[in-house]
Amino acid sequence: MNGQSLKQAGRPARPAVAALREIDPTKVIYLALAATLVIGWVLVAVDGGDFLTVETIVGIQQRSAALGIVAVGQTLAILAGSLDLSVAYLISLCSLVAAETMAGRDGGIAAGVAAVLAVSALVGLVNGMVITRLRVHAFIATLGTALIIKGVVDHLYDGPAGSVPDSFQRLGYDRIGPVPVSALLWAAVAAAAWFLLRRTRLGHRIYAVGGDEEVARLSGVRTDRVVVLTHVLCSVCAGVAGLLLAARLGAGAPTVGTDGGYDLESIAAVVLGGTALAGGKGGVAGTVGGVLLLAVLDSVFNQLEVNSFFKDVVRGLVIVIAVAVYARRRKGRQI
Amino acid sequence: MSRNRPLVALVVTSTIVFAAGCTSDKPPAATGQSASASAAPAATGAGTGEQSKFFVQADFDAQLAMRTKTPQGDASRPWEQAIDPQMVSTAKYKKDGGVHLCFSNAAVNNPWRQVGWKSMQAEVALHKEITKFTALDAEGKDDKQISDIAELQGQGCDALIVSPNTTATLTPAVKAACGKVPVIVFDRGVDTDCPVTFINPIGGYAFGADGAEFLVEKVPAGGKVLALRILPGVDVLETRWSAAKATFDKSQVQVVGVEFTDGDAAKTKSVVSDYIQRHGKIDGVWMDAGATAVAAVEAFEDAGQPVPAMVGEDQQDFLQKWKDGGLTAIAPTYPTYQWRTPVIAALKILAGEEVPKTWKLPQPKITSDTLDTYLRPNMPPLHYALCGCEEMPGFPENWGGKKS
Amino acid sequence: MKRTLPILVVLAVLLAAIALVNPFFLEPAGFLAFVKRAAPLVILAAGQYFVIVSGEFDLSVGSLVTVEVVVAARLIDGQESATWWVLLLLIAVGLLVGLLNGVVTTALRVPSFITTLGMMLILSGAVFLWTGGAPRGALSEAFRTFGRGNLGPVPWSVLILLAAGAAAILLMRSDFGRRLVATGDNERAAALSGVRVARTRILAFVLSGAAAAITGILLGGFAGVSAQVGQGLEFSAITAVVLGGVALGGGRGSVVAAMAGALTLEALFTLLNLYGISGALEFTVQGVIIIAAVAVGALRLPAWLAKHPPRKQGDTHVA
Amino acid sequence: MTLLGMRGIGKRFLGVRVLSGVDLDTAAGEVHAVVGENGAGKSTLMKILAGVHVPDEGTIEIDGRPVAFGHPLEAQRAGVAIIYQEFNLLPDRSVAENVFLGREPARRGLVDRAAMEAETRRLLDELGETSFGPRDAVRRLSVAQQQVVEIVKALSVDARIIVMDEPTASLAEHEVELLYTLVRRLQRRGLAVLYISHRLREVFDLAQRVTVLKDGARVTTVPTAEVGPDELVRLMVGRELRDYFPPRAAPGEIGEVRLSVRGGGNGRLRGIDLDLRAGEITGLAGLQGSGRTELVKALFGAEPFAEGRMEPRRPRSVRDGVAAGIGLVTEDRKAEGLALRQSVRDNALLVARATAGRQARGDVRALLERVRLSPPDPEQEVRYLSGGNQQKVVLAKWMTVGPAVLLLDEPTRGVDVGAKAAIHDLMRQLARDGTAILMISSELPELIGMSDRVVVMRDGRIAGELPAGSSEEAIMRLAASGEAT
Repeated sequence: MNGQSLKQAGRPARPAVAALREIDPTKVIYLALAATLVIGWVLVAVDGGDFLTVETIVGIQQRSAALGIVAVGQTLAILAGSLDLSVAYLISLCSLVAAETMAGRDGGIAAGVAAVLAVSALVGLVNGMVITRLRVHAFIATLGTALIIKGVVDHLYDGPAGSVPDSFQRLGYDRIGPVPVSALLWAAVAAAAWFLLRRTRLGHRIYAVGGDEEVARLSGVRTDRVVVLTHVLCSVCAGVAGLLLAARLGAGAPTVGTDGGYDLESIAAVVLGGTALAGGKGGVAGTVGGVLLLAVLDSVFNQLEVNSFFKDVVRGLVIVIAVAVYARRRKGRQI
Repeated sequence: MSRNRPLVALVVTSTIVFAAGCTSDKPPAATGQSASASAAPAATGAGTGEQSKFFVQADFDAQLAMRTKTPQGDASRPWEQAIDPQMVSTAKYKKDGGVHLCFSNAAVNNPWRQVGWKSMQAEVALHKEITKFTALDAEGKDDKQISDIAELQGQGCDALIVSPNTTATLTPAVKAACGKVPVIVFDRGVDTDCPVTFINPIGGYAFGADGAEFLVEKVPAGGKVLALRILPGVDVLETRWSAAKATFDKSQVQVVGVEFTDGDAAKTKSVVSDYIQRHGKIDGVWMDAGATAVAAVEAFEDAGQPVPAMVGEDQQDFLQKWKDGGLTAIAPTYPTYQWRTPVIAALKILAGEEVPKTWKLPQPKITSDTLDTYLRPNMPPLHYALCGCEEMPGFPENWGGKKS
Repeated sequence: MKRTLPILVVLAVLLAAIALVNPFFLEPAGFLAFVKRAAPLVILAAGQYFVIVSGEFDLSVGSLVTVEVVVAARLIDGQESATWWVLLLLIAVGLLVGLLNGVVTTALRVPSFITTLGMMLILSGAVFLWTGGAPRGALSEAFRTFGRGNLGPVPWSVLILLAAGAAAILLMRSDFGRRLVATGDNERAAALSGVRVARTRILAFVLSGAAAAITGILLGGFAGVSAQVGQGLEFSAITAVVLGGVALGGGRGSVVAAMAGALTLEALFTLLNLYGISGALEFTVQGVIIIAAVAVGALRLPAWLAKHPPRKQGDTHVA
Repeated sequence: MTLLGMRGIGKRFLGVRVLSGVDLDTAAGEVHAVVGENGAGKSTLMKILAGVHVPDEGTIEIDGRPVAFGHPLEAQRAGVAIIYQEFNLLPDRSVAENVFLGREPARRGLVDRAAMEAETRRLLDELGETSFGPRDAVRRLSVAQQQVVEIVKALSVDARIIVMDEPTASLAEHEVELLYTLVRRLQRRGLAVLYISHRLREVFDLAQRVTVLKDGARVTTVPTAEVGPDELVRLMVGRELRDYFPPRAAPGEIGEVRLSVRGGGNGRLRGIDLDLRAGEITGLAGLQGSGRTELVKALFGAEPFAEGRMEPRRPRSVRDGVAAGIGLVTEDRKAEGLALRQSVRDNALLVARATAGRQARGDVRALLERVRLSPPDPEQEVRYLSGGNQQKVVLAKWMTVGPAVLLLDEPTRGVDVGAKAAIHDLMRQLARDGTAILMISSELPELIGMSDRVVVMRDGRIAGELPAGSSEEAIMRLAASGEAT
């Protein structure tokens, strides 16, 4: 699936025709998003409904906030040439840690947030260490971590536990006009990640490591450090999502992460946003678009009361088709 | 391996610290529904492990008592019956003209919910006065159901039916909705009494006890019982097991194992075969849901052993097996006909008729005597017999059955 | 062979540990029961191996297995007569899905991780769209024999496993096998040597699809109709293959090791069950062991890593 | 004064000694060549200097102060920069981002793109490079341009010691000239340049001193003024290598036409007329980008002709080409020639297995002996072989199907002197056995020494043809200006 970019490096520039065919995935995804909105609006109107009500707009944002935050983290991991399958269980864990620590006390909020950040960062550290020090493929490493967390959570919890104070629930329910606080939180996280990738050294190095780890290493980048840091950030994003969900649910839930399918869906959203699964290419802007697209689709289906099985079929098609479109850029590489 | 120990240790310990450490100052669980977590205390009882945090003696006693009470109403329409109802006035919700009924569904991701969902749609179709029926499927996601409920409030529903995905976590959303429309909750409950009525059958304790008592009666003293559970951490299932456990602990039977099957038939069969191998003979099998009952039965057949006393559920494939194999069995039920009741309740409420605050539906169990009345060979294997849908238009095709 | 050895050792140890607790395991009947149980996963892993060694992933096998069983139940609907053509149809479905995965991945250049992830969603959605949410119909006795019945003392599934295993080994010894590995190792070099890279990869996916079909047939036979029979199998299969020392990213590892990996995984489940580790903590142990096993595999050549630091196919990359 | 001093450097991999007791020192403003056969330890020595490997024994001193590098970063900080043979650039990032990778200039912790690009621009100007800018994506650059980026990268560290590992390996003649001027400019700036090359001409053109390594040990260090090429070769291989090239084909040995093109053309090529004859080695010369590689790929069917006639047939795909009895030894062994993690046997049989089906296997070991693979162990993984041996495996790969026409693109690039001779003999042997051979080489002495005639390309056309033994100048003139003598 990759290793090609590396070989490209030594080869002369490709003919201009290929250059013309290049597509900027970020543009594509936002075009697709716009198109979906229009089509959705029409379909719902035909169905006799009203698509763009405040409720639906808020709904779209509410539904996408948690996934959005996870996906931003996942973007970092994937850009660095890694990926994280443990986010779903980590989210469950974090929602519980938050709710348990707060235990309904306003005073507990600070402690709860701190605890979540600590736990998630720790898990990210473990992921990163296993991948870099023990040289375990990220797929297996994070799958293993996922199982470990699952076991611990299932062992300790028999269902929703703990509770977050009403003041904290506002994070999940309040909104400024049509914009929920949760959406703002997502926006903040995304902006931070964008800034990180664009303006900081770590950001540049994440692209480098994802583009070609060996090149980065020989250029003096401490690649292992970058990978570990990236995983910490990715896990912390999952932690934040866990906090958000705890606020939404008013309690911690041992299955909220997996029910949400945040692991594979976040990866799907990232790739849908045009980030190359092999790493080194793409960015947060695309991911945000990808998440929104999925959310809008969801919302349209909701309005039309399409059953969930049909939704899955469409989701699957959308993801594959989108990536197929992006893949046209890599044309001319094959022999 | 050794290289990883520290890592795991980190994760595990940190979790335990955060979990246990923080629950210590949390007040003990108040109601039966709210859960509090803590590191597991030491095992007790006859191989049945520690009692679940969900176990609430009062509810347990109440449910067991309910089983013997005669429900009010037409016995031929159990979904309209109620066990000692405390009626509440709904005059303030009275409304004329067409009804826009809304439903926030937790999921349709298993056969039980499929059967129920179809029954509910059929029920809606029965009532001309329902001009619009809007249903959103949360696909088993708490977060989605919360926004679904919020979204429905914007669609001018006259009444909102909620089948919560989980208990504690949906309470805030339901509370919010109560302010705007009359809310009817069924199947799982929520930690608030703001809904006009909460509809469900007697409940998990009764379900669990029905099966356990049957085994205690059929299995000779000292006999070996294997308990199969789907998965930990689901309140409904927890109550079933905790009731069974309470029953077993009082009895002479020996519970040789409590295993989780993830509702996976293959795993169930493997687990049961392992136990047959290890113990030579198993005298009874209890399970908290019937999905894998047939697989368990087959494990005995394949091992060339007589099928012992079995607890199943009202799924066709099990009833069929029961009939064909002349098993010693019982099928406690968690009737899917409860999906009809909320629609009826909603219409009552909007008509200003009073309804029970907590609407307890009867929860029959299928025994060898009643087996034939429930067994319907023309229905799909995972159809639930107590759908109360036999008389409805579109039966059996809409429920996946064949005309016969 | 030298790459196959470690996993065989681990397997032997686990089997010994099982036998220790459960002597019946040593009797033919006991052992056969174990193999019978493991057969579906082993076959699935063999299929997954072809895809992984060619440098790709197949995440769709889990839902494909579910599809196979649900489709079988609805089409057979209890009539013995329907068994045989349905069996053929099921295999065809498996081949077709594999073909689709392969074509989309090679012709449209969609990373197989995404192709098969999409396929996973599409399949699970489509099949229940078709049956209206829950499985209907029933399997015939003839159908169930393959997963459940015995030929004399030997379970059918064990015989099928032996056949499939032998076929897989021969296939990897054949020209196709060598071309497949070469493709996974260096696509360009293979192509410039006249290997039809795309066709080779497609064939790998087709084999994986076929394996999923057989797995479905065996599982359906073993345990009957269920809506979630295939759940999570894709991860088990990939884990098994990797446990066998096959590198994600392609180009190295043997099919024997992959199948041994699957047996090891199954033995692990059995063992955890026997030692009665709490239902939940089982996963934790599993996770640790998987990471550990793969880590040990990777740690065998630190000096080598120093000499040739991992390139793109290196361990920290998704191939 | 000595800028760099390496003393008694020793290194083992998997217990195998690759370096022992190597001394090397160089002064500011010196170009110091390091030569030796592949496997002599040149690259390992340089990687130790660059902090990629940690030596088991020995010390490194810079300005007389002892240093120890655990990571390339530390070497950089100490002023050591290395330009690897296979470029270390990220195709999808801009020139500036590549130049400052790992050392991004920052203001208040934030990357200062403006400064980054300005500085890159400055360095490019300094090297008189205007054909591309700091913001261009490296993917778009030609090989030569990419090398300039590598050099800028090295300069940007203010390196005082620059290691160049086979810098001309992928350059055309005129680009080599550019490189020369660059190196001399660096030298004037008072940098020390460690120059690794197989091409002795460059060593004598550029270096003041040369250190010869053999089997991981230093043979000697001498001023280039005091040795001659033959002497140097003897020091490297430890034997006289008179008669560098095998004898050309006698007129009688050249047989009928095995492949002929008339008016062949595609996106990159126009009006190609070419005949390849049995028993003849045809040299293909031309500047980088003149279309040499494109031509062989077109003949082979990898990037087929869109127009023109071709006998026996015009291949539309690689398989067509192979079926038509054509074989191609590609320019980039590692990327296009071999499945590195497979065994010698699997690589040698790859073509046969891909195209010929069951027959055409033969005895692998015999084949390996025929190509003089040493040791001829079929089970060895090819990535552990030296460049020379790897190239021999690539040749073996094609010999299994006995092609009528064999196209060789830079067959001896990065191959040590000993293996080079072996490959040359093998080529001539194949020709004698009736194979028609077309050989691309940027190394004119080799091209002239091997070819029975030289075809010169320019701008995707065939500029002309020169007889055996033509002068380098004649070839260059034709290649550069299209004028024949």
